[in-house]
Amino acid sequence: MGETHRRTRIPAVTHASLIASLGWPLALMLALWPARTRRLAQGLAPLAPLPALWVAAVLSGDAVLELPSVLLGTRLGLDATGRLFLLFTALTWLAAGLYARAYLAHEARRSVFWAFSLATQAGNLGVCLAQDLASFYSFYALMTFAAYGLVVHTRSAEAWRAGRIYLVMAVLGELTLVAGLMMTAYAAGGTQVADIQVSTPSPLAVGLVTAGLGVKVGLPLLHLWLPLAHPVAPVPASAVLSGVMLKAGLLGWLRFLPLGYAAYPEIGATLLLLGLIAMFYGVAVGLAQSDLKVVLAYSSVSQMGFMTLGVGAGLNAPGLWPVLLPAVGLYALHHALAKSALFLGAGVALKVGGRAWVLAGLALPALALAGVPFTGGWLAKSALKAGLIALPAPWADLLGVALPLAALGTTLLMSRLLWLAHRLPAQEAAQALTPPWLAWTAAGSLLPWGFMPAWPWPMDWTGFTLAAGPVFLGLVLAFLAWRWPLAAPAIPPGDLVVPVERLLQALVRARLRLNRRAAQGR
Amino acid sequence: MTEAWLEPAAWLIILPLAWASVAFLAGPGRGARLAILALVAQLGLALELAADLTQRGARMHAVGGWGAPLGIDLMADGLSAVMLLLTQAVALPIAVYAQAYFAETHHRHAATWFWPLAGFLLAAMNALFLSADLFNLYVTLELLGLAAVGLVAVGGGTAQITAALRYLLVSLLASGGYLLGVALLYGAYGTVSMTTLAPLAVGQTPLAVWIAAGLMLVGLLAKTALLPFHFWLPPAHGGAPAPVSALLSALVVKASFYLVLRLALGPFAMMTGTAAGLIGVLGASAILWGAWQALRAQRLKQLVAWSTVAQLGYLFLIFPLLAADGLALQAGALQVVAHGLAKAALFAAAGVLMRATGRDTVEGLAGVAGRVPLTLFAFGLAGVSIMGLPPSAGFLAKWLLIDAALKQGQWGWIVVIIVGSLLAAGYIFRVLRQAFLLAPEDSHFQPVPRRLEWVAFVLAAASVLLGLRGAELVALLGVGS
Amino acid sequence: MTVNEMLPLAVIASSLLPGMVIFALPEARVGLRSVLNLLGAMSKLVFVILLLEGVARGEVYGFRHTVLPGLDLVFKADALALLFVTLSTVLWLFTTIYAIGYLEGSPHRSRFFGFFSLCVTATVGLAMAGNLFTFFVFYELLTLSTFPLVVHRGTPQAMRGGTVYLAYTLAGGALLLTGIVWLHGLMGQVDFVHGGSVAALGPQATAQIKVVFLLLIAGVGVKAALVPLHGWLPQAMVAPAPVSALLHAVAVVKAGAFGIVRIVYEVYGVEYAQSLGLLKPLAIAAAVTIVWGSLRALTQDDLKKRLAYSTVSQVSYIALGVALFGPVGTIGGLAHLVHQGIMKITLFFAAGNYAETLGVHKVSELDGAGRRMPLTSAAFTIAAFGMIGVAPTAGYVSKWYLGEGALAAGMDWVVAVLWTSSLLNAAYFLPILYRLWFRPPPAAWPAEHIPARGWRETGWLLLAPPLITAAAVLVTGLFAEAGWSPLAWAKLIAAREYLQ
Amino acid sequence: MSTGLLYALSGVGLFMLGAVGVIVLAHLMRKVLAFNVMGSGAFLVLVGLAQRTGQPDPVPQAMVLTGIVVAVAATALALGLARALHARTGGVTLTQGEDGD
Amino acid sequence: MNRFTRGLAVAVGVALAATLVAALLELPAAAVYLPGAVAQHLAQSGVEHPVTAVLLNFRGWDTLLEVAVLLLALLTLLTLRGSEAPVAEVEAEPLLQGLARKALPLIILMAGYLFWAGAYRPGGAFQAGAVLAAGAVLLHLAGLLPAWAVPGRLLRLGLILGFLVFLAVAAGLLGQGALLQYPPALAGNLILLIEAGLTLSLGLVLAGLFLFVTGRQA
Repeated sequence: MGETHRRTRIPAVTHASLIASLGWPLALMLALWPARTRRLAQGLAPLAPLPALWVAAVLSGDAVLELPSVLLGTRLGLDATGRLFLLFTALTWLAAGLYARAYLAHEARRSVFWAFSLATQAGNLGVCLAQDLASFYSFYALMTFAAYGLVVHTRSAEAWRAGRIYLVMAVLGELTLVAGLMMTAYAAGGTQVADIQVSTPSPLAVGLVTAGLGVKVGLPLLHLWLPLAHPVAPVPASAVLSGVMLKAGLLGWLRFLPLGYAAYPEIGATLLLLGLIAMFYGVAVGLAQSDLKVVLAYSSVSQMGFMTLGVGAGLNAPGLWPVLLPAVGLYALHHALAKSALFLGAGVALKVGGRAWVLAGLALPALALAGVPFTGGWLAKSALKAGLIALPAPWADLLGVALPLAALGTTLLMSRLLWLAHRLPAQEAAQALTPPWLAWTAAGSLLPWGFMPAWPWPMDWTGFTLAAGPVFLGLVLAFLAWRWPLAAPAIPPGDLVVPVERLLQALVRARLRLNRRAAQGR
Repeated sequence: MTEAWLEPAAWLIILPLAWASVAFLAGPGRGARLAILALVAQLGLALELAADLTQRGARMHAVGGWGAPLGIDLMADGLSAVMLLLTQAVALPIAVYAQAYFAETHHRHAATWFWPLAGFLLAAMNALFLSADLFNLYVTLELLGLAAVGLVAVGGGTAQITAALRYLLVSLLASGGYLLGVALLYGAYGTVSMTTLAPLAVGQTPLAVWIAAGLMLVGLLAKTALLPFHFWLPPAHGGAPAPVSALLSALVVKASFYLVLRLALGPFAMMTGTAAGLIGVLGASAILWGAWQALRAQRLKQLVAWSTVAQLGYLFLIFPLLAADGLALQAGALQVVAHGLAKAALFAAAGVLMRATGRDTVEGLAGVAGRVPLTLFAFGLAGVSIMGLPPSAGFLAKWLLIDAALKQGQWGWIVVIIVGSLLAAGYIFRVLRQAFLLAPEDSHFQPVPRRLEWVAFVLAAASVLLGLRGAELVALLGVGS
Repeated sequence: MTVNEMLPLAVIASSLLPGMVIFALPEARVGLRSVLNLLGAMSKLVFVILLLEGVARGEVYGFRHTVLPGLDLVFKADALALLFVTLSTVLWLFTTIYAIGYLEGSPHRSRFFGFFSLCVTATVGLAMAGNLFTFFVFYELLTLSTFPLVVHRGTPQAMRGGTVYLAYTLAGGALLLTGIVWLHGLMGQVDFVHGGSVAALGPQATAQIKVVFLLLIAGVGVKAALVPLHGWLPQAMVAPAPVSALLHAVAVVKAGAFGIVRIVYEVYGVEYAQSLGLLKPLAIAAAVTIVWGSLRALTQDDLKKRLAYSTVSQVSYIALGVALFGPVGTIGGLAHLVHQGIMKITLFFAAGNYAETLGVHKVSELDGAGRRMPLTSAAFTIAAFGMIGVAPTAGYVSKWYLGEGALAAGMDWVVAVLWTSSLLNAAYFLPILYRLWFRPPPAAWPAEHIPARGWRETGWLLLAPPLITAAAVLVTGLFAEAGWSPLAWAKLIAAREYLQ
Repeated sequence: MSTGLLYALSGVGLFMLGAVGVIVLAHLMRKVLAFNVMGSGAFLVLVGLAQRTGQPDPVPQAMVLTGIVVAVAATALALGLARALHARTGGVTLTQGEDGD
Repeated sequence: MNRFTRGLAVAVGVALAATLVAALLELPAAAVYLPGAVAQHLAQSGVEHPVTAVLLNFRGWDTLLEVAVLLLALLTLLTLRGSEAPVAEVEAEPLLQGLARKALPLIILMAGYLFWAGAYRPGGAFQAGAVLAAGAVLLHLAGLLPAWAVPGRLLRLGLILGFLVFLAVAAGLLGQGALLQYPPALAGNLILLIEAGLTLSLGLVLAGLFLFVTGRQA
């Protein structure tokens, strides 16, 4: 994961830069408050992730900031996965920030958006740096609650509804996470990540941590908030939401599950199953959507399924974890970059309409997502497949069949996306938006190459055909669907949440009626 | 006997008789000042007597020098010292209170005869606490009874006179019974001196002596207004002017209780032993009935009078618990002192409240807290002692009572004590709550002399602070009994 | 009278004497009264700091005064006492400042501040009590000094609230008295001793000891608002804001919880209580209260009533911490005693500000209050997140230790209780935050008494306390493991408690 | 059955008669008279029992003298109160305050 | 007093009387025999008549308090009198007045004798006072002596003098070692002094009991 010798070693500098990476966004947020410094803060806001970028890129591997008296003994530092996650998180936030400056040029409540986005950004970056569960949970909570501000920014009816569901599920997730972390910390006898990595907490603890973070990752049945929240948020926010914030949940798994140390076959199996379901479920419902951003949201659900597979495999067979970890990391990087590019592109498309150059720009990350050879996606998928193949009996061949099918599904979904983008009417010019988007798309497709676990050369042709075949087949099917459009059933975004919501509302109304009667009765 | 001159016991009786007579001669103005000065001296004498006793133990003073069976003895032991201290300690502030209370014009008439009557009352009490001769006790009881009736009638209204008459009749009946008892005892044993009687009345006693004991105890219970005979107390104590009610409730009823206790510890130990259960039950029902009536009383002084009936019930709870360890006796003594001080404070405060609001009903007190805060604070403090909440002396009494009941395994009394103090909280806070309400617009409050408020506060504070220092009192009680 | 004996008395006198003087002050002397109040608060703080520093060094502070032969009034300023004394002293200082601002121009202030000082005297006395008798004396003194504060407004509802408050607390006092005298009968003077002294009574008295435990806990449970006995707390919300802030969030309610701590640790001894199987029912009662309080809070529209029910639930965390046999649970319980105090007082200050400045009493009227009063709402938000137990706040730390304690004591179901109650906390606090920050303000506030002058949204006397206590919530949360934090002090207590 | 004992027994009878009279009779005047009868009964018992053994005993006689004076004082007081009550209410009984509690 | 309590009182009275009679019938002889002691100390008591000795010496303390009781009764009547009640003038009865004028000196003489005889045979201050009071009442009924209004200073002195003398003597004798401890030599004279004061005051007091009350109330 890149060499460390030329990094700077002076402790004072490392401490200062670690603190700056988190302090700078928060300082900017506070600077938004007084009227005098508001204009300056808004100007600087897009550059908030720079210190974090500096830390990710430049700081030495063993940089650590020990604060024993803070919270339950805080330890901020960089390890391999942390650096990777910090890198693509900071980059995505940077791109979204630049894009947002143009996007919000004439938005009245700009400072409110920037305040919430800076808070979320601080939380997100903090999550990557946290080396102990208390500070991890602090930043995780900051990110979650601040993101609510982004989700409800447009103040529309759907935004409030999405925000409400998001908050309810987020709180449930967090509390379950805390309970899980309690049990894990009890088993590990300490709150540091290092202790937890080598501990064997009870299956219940692992289950709770998985479920708690599963809400953020969007495991099936826990994903209900995702397709509602991402579309209603402003474009740069949804880019970040889908791109990096989901990865915070994943990072939580990597930190607080004893991956590569203890085997939890049942939980591993369920995760693998859930991953599979997510992959196909996301595609199926996504195809039935007509809104561009909802499709992208469902594509995120499906793509997160891939990473869940990786973690599930890790739990199932700890021996494979050294191979799987870089693969999952790479996949996370690729998905973050591709998905955020797609979202930013969708933003441009919504403004400019389905022009050819926009479709082309969108096609690049779409193909990467589908895993076309020589794209980031392909690298990530092949790395992941290499790990998954080594799984014990039932899973290996099941995945062997499932992964190509999934690639096919994604291709179909991406074509659906492009077709929808193509039909968009042109509304207004959006010159300011395109440069940051295009630059980001280009960077996004090149960066995974930098983190390739193993150089795929010399290519074994069987792997190549396995990767290219499904994509080709997908394009053919898309072409056929385009020619004879068949009526797809209209599933409302958020699918299962609608019945659950109706049930809850009925319950609350009953309670209030009971209350009123009790009040009159007294 | 060289320091016979300084014999505190003798002077404690002579002095009040003297200033009562001089007050009769001198009239209310100078009479009041003389009374207060004399009471200060009496308090000093009582303190000196108490100190003397703790060093040298109980002491006899044979009047006329003839000694027990023939002459009359004045005996001063721990119990009588405590009662003397209480009497002087309550009388002095109440005298100061009365001087200001009667200074008003429309009380002119009552003031002329208040001081001699009060003087004789206090003299009678001191004589009663010191006397060790049953017939002499009869005379002091009569002196006390008539003085109390006189004080009740000082108010002059029809209600007061009816109450005085009823009180007089009950008192005379009771004294009559007591006298017959003394006559039977004299007939049986040939002497009325308690010290000589005590050894005789032990063992196989004739039926006449049992009847005598019964008559005397019932007579004294009637004078202490225990439950079946309580009906005269509320109108008498409720109707009288504030300083009079204070003296009556705090001291007079305690004198006959003291006598019952003295007889129960002395000659009639066996008789009271058998009747202890009945007396206890009567006490318990007095607690509940008195408190229940107090909760329903409309007029403020009726409420406080009914509270006396209830609190006296506590005093009679100690009889079934009297045992060697003396816990019940200590509880009784502390309850007497605590109730004496607190009840005097309550009546003093009630007097101020009624004068401030111009009305005597509890409802009429709305909003008075703003006008006379010190009196409300005094009422509250005295209420704390009546309720038996810490840190008051009343609480120590309840603590010892419960402790004694626990040690003897008689659980029933504890329930009564607890319920009693909760009911007491009920009627005390009923008044406080009323006072804390916002004053209705039309209410106007007369100014009240500050001295009245300060007397109420001093008495209440004494009752509470005694709660922090009960050791001396208990030590004094232990002398000679 | 050595210095070690003088100091505890000085702490008590430093609020008793000003209180007495204030009682006698005529109503108009506002300046002098405020000076006296603040002087009392400051001097008490100084004495407490001296005590803290001394006890940390291992000094022993105590004072004994015989009331009756075999019955002493004992003061003992040990580590456990100082935890509660420091909390009430610090919060009394802020609440006094707040009350001076809050009661500007209202009648009967001499009476109010007099009883206010008496109440703190009772709380401090109760904390430093060295035996059950002294504890009971100040326990009842607390009831008496809080009643006039609850009924301060003099309105009929205030009276009803006061009566209910009295009925509960006096009944509780009666139970406690019976228990104490019973124990006194069994084993003479009951002094607070590390590891408890009841075990010495031997096996034949266990039946009685269990009944006495029930009586003691029920008596103290009234003030700690354990479920069946909590009815008075929501009713007592008729009191003015500073009263609800100090009394029903800190002094009175904590006195009950503190009583439970004293009884379990220093009368019965936690091992002995555990061996008698007394801790499990206490844990269950606390758990039921936690969930029940939160459930009731959900449907309350009156802001202070909702906070009251939340107090009912939060205080039982302390009882839960006590019932979790083992040092970690104790640390959690004791830390929560301080943390909950700071958080809850901030909420009440904020609620008082809304009522005093905008005339807002109901949750439904809180729309857009965040825009009109951003600083107060920020304080409210921090404290609300603390109550839910979100990470960097003090609430998270104490819930964390409670969870760990539960696991250490093998009572895993307690973690589920913590999960449910945190969820319910979120369920009744987040809607308030939603209304504060995300809803548009109404055309006109119900009764806007104090106009906003720039960033000073209300009187600075009303604004400063909530901000300081909100900052304290963050600081005690963030720097929980620091040497001087309440958590560290709780660890010191637990160490001493379990060492002996 | 010495004469003294006879006097004592008759004294008991008088006492009971007087005591019941005070309780039962309504008219105040009758009550006072009954009180005096009761007093005399008690004095008779006191002296009679002392006489049982032959020659008279001066101590009870002195006591009786004192008792008589006290009875006089009490009677005068009762009559004075009764007159005052009569002057104010015109009634000669304690009727209006009869409810007892 | 409803019928039930009336019946109850009678029943209890009768039952009590019966038990008392039974008790008295088998009452054993008294353990202590006081007359012997009285006789033995009679010499130092200062008077020959044992009853007076007991009354004024052995149990003099009772007598002192007893006078106070009388004073107390008077005081209470004074409070009831009300200072403003008018004094009613009494219509003259010529026949009765004549008889009264003749009887007065005899009454005073009789009182003097009774006072003096007290020391040797039954008599003494109380009997003499009673006779004097009777004389005063007779004069009032005859219309020669009006009812008394609020007592003036002199009358008050008269009323209280006897008691004060007795008190002063009692206190004075403290020097001898105890209250009322007459030195045997002076006992007789002191008792005489006390008796004299008492006769005067008791006469006035007993008269007052009647005369303060008789005036027609306003």
